[in-house]
Amino acid sequence: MTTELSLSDHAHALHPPTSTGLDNRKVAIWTFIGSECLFFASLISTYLVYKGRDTKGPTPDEILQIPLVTFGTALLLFSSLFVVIALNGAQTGNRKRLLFWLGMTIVCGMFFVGMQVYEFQHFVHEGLKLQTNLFGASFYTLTGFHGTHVTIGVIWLITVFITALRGKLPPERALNLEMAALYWHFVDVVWIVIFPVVYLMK
Amino acid sequence: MDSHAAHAPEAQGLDPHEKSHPGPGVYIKIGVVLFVLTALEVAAYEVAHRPGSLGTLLQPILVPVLLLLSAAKFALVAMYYMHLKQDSKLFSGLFVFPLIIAAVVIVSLIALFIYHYSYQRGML
Amino acid sequence: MAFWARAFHTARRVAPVLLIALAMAACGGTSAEFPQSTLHPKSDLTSTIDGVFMTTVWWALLVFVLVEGALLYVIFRYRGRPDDREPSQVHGNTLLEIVWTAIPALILAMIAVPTVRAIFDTYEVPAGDALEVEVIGHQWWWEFRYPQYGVTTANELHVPVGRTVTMKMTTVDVLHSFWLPQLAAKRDVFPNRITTIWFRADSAGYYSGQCAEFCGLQHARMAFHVAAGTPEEFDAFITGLRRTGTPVPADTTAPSSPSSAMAGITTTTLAAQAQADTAAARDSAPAAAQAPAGSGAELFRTRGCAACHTLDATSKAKMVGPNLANIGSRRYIAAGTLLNTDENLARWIQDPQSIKPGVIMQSMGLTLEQARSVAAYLRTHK
Amino acid sequence: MATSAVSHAGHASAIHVEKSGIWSWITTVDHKRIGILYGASAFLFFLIGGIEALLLRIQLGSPENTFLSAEAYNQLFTMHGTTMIFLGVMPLSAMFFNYFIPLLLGARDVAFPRLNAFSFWVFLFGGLFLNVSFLFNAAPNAGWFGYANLTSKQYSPGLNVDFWVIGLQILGVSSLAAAVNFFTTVVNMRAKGMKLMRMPMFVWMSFITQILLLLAFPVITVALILLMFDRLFGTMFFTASLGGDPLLWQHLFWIFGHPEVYILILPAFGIVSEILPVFARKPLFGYAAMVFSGAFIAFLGFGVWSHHMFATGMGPIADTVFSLATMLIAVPTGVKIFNWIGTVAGGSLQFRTPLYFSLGFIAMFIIGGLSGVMHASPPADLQQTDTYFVVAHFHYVLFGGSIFALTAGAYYWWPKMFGRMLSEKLGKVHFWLMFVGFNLTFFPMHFVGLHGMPRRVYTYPAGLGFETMNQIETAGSMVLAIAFLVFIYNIIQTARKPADAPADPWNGATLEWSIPSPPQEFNFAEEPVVHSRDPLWETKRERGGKLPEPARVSGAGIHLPNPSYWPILAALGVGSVFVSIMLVHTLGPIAIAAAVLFFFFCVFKWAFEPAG
Ligand code: HEA
Ligand code: HEA
Ligand code: HEC
Ligand code: CUA
Ligand SMILES: [Cu+2]
Repeated sequence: MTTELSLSDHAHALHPPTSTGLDNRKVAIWTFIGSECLFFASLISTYLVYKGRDTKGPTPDEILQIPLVTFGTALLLFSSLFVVIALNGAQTGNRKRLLFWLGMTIVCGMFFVGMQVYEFQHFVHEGLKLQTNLFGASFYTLTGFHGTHVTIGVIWLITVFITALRGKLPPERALNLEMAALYWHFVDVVWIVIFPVVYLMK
Repeated sequence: MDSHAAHAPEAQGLDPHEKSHPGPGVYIKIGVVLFVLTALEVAAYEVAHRPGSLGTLLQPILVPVLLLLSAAKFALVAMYYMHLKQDSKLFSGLFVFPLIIAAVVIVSLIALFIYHYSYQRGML
Repeated sequence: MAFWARAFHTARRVAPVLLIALAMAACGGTSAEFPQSTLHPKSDLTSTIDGVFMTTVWWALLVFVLVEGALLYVIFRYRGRPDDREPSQVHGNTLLEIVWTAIPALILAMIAVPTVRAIFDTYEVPAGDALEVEVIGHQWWWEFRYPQYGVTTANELHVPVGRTVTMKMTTVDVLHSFWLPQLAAKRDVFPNRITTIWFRADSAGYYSGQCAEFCGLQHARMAFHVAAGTPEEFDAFITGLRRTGTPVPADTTAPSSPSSAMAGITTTTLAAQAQADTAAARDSAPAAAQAPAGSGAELFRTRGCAACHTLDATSKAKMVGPNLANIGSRRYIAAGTLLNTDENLARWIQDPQSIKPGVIMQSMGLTLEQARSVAAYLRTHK
Repeated sequence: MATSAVSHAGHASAIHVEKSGIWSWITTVDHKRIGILYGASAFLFFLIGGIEALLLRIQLGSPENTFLSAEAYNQLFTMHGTTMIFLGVMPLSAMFFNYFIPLLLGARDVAFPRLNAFSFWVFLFGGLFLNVSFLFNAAPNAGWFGYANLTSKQYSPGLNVDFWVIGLQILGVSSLAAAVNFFTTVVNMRAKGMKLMRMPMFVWMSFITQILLLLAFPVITVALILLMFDRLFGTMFFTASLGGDPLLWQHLFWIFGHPEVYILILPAFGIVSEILPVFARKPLFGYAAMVFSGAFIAFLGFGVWSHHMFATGMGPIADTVFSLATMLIAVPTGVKIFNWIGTVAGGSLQFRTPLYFSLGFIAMFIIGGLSGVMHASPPADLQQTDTYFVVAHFHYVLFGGSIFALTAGAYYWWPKMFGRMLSEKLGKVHFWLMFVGFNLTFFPMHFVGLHGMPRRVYTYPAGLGFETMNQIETAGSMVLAIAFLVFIYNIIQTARKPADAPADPWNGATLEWSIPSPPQEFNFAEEPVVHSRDPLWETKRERGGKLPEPARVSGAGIHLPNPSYWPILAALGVGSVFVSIMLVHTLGPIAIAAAVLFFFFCVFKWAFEPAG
């Protein structure tokens, strides 16, 4: 119990008898996700409002390339699938399923971050920096903050992975993974929006 | 006041017990659909940017098509992977209400900027 | 307890009377007492606005009296003693709930209808031969250009009574807001955007206005004035300004393209242009070039004034400082900061920083004597 | 814990002794102590904001005054607005959330006690950080809504705006963490039988406030991030010459800003809705209507933001839409006012200090609301915006509204929090001074505004007719200062008296009055069960009169969370992350990395710490 991975102080109760019967932590993470919707909405609005208002290039047309990012998108989608399978493993006490798919999720997440780092470097090389024009500023800010979320998600998943590895993630505590998984899915759905809006509608 | 305040979960309009989540089979099926939808998105993009009759046909409706496809993906992930379909309605509310506000914000900001800008153009 | 309750009662009864008395006293002022008041409209636009405003005032007053009255009534009617029996435990009343949802909604409709009409009215520029003015905000003064006449002035705008004035407005630096309470209400100005407002003055007068958007250190001292006169007076004013320039070739006397000063505004800021144009202006500088040494004219030319100011109202240059072509006749200097007396003008020229700290114009190291002669020279530019 | 009902006898570590000493406050996770910490620091910040206001008023007392320089004035009014809103009213509301949401719900604590402590410390550091700027003579000076592009590096080269950008982001972290916590608390920590529609109105309004916080704060966070990038990393989000648009700042700010004003007023509505029934001895009139009107106000609050931007000339259609939406808010607000009047009507009013302030609140808020409706008419607002008429409006709703209600709440709940009754006599002196001073200060602003005085001017010339009214306003603000001195005197006097307040001094209706004053650390020795909206009245009625004074019990076996110093360290981590970003050009990116690592370290220690 002392190594419960959560910000909760009610960790001792496995099924805390709350008013709704729902776990506090699950309510909290959903609340937080709801709040994050507005965060990304504001960033996406900024990107869209400024679209096409640059005073100089490079423009999205000249810079954005579809193949690499499609690969990244697929990675993120698959990782979403993997983590939900891992969660199933955690909930059903299937340790092997849990560890393997959680590991795969983390790998996908890392690859996505790697893809983004590579992509950013490539764009900078092509002459698009944060300071180059409005497109650069709003593109890097939007995708960069998404990338930051992915990174935090990866770190979170790794800590859960370590707990699981040490055998401290029995089915009763599957919520510890579920919270991270929900966050991870959210980061994925944000990308589901960003990908067409930024890359395919350029 | 009640002395034996044993605290059972109460219904209060919400599901006291979450229905059990589907298994990997369902997840994989959804995963396949997601993959296909993504492929469709990219395909739509490619076609619309190629010369040819299909391309010219698709060009004007590319944006709505992409939005639809991505909305479908979004809904699938939220409903199945995030278990909104089975879990308490409270969670759906916690997600959908902010989403509505977020959508309203995005749409009205874009509309306001276009309107403001074109309005000023008109005055020139 | 009883004392306080009684005090409470009396105060409650007297307070609204006092408030209303104060209200009447304050509203009853004249435009001489309150020269910048919004309550004394002097144009068709501000009259429209005043009409809507007064509608809201009367309805608000009605609501105020009724609701505060009801509140006071229940407070006095239902004051209790500690040993009172428990009052009957009413939980609500659906009919009442509906009534007090519906009545405010109706009142709001009474406000909303004239409001919406006025919104569209105020945006609709009346047709006809309008005087065009370009307004450019600077930290912390106002530039006014008359594209139809090819002249520029600052801080004091002259308009003819009875003719529609349409204004296109922008800024070279931060946001400002053009506020001319009696004639034109208020419109913000933005870099790289053009906002508009229009009005038709219905009586002659000297009106005061002020920047209403916080724009930095000296936002408080960014006033301006509008002199509305007869069409003849206006023509004389324009003619006077046109004479300040070097002789103008005949063909440019025709009204020039309306958007001259605004041209290209969406791609480059005026601030950037100002740098480039200053140099050009310096070449076409004042006729004071041959002025005797030590005179005001000579000092003006040699002490760097001309880098930021021009004395030529027809100059198209975008200068850092106000156009001084008619500085001799303006009532105020430095955006309403000082009355334009000889002494004040000299003081300003000698040390503007002590008068309006942070102002872009630096103290140019003139002695008071020198400043006086520059002032005297400027005084001749009417 | 709050949810475990039956005591586990023999749980050695769980016998509660009152803890004291600074360390116990630093590591506390008790929602009541955190509430007091919030209250004390917010009141201090409020006094600072008030002193700033007094300085402003002295400067404006006469035309062409030179008491303050332009620069000092601009810093002071910016800090006054920022302080009052973010460090005064919001955390004062948070004090009541902290202390009373769990008590009103019948819970032993909030959902996440350590997160709660974290929120407080982040708030405190953010507030201190903002005020430290005075020491560098670099206090924020671009107004509380910091319109771009004045805030760009080009026009505000100093650190002033950096302090503001960073300070507000720190405070945002605090607000969001707290909002998640209280939202969860209300959803999940209600006593048995407390259905949603049985929750006390204060809990309801606070609950809606949390939703507003959750949805509004991310938007200003993004706006601040954009501005921060512009200032620190050379982007051009608000640089017009490079295509950026200062108007975007205004939209983002007010998408946050308008909901923010309801964040400031809804808790006040809740407090008054608790007090009126108790002192009218009669239940709240139209409970359901009160709940729905509150929710409707909040919902509409997201669709009216551009009424702060009528002067930008958005075009007739946009003006019309925002104008009508704004006016619509008067309807649910009116419903609230009328239901309060309906609560009083037919009652047996007990004229105690909390009632005075509550009635004063209603009377004054109506005035502020009505001037709000006048702003909602865009043509009329073209004359009013950025004048003292607006200043009058928002002080009537903020001071006449929020501050009056929060003061009412302070008098009402003081005995519960400190076990001592504030003096009624001084309370009433306080009320009348505040009532008179408030109206003297802010009522003339309506006229001086309509007569043409713009806001945010450090001085004004003689001859425009502003002199007399400004003098009255300045005199009024001195009366207000005396009113607060009386309040402070009252607090000090009360603190000297023995702690002998009864558990239920006002014949209260809600659960907090069923436990000793001040409550013991575990709040409820036994978890309450609720059968109606006014549970305590119901119990008293059943038992035929007053309840016996509840005994203090040992609380043996009641499970409470352990104190922890990780929240304050994590808060320090948050602060250092932001400060290192602000100083990135001096300290370099390594500092940011170090700060982030430190923060993560604290979070891990926290996450793996035994919760108790
Ligand atoms: C507690 C905070 C608070 C509250 C509750 C409100 C409430 C309202 N506000 Fe206010 N407002 C502010 C705080 C608040 N405001 C602040 C801080 C600013 C300035 C920011 C800045 O620029 O610095 C501002 C500015 C502001 C503006 C912009 C002014 C400008 O800059 O030009 C407008 C414009 O529409 C406005 C409108 C309203 C309206 C319609 C309401 C309504 O919600 C009021 C509803 C209430 C009533 C109407 C009274 C009770 C109702 C009845 C008795 C029923 C019957 C009534 C009728 C039929 C009319 N407010
Ligand atoms: C809740 C919010 C709130 C509150 C309570 C107040 C309270 C007061 N405000 Fe407020 N004010 C704002 C929010 C608030 N204000 C905002 C948002 C702005 C806009 C800022 C901007 O434009 O950016 C503003 C702007 C503003 C202006 C306009 C400035 C300008 O535009 O140039 C003025 C001018 O008179 C003013 C005055 C006052 C006064 C006199 C009080 C008084 O009520 C204060 C009463 C308090 C006291 C008098 C303190 C008592 C202190 C003591 C007794 C000392 C004790 C000392 C020790 C123990 C050490 N305020
Ligand atoms: C760096 C540019 C600069 C220089 C050099 C400069 N000025 Fe100015 N001047 C300004 C600006 C900017 C203002 C407007 C100040 C304000 O009101 O905020 C101004 C205002 C004035 C005014 C008042 C104008 C009005 O419309 O009210 C006068 C008169 C004046 N300057 C005279 C001079 C003289 C004489 C000199 C030389 C000794 C001089 N200036 C040098 C920039 C300059
Ligand atoms: Cu220009 Cu204020
Ligand atoms: Cu608002």
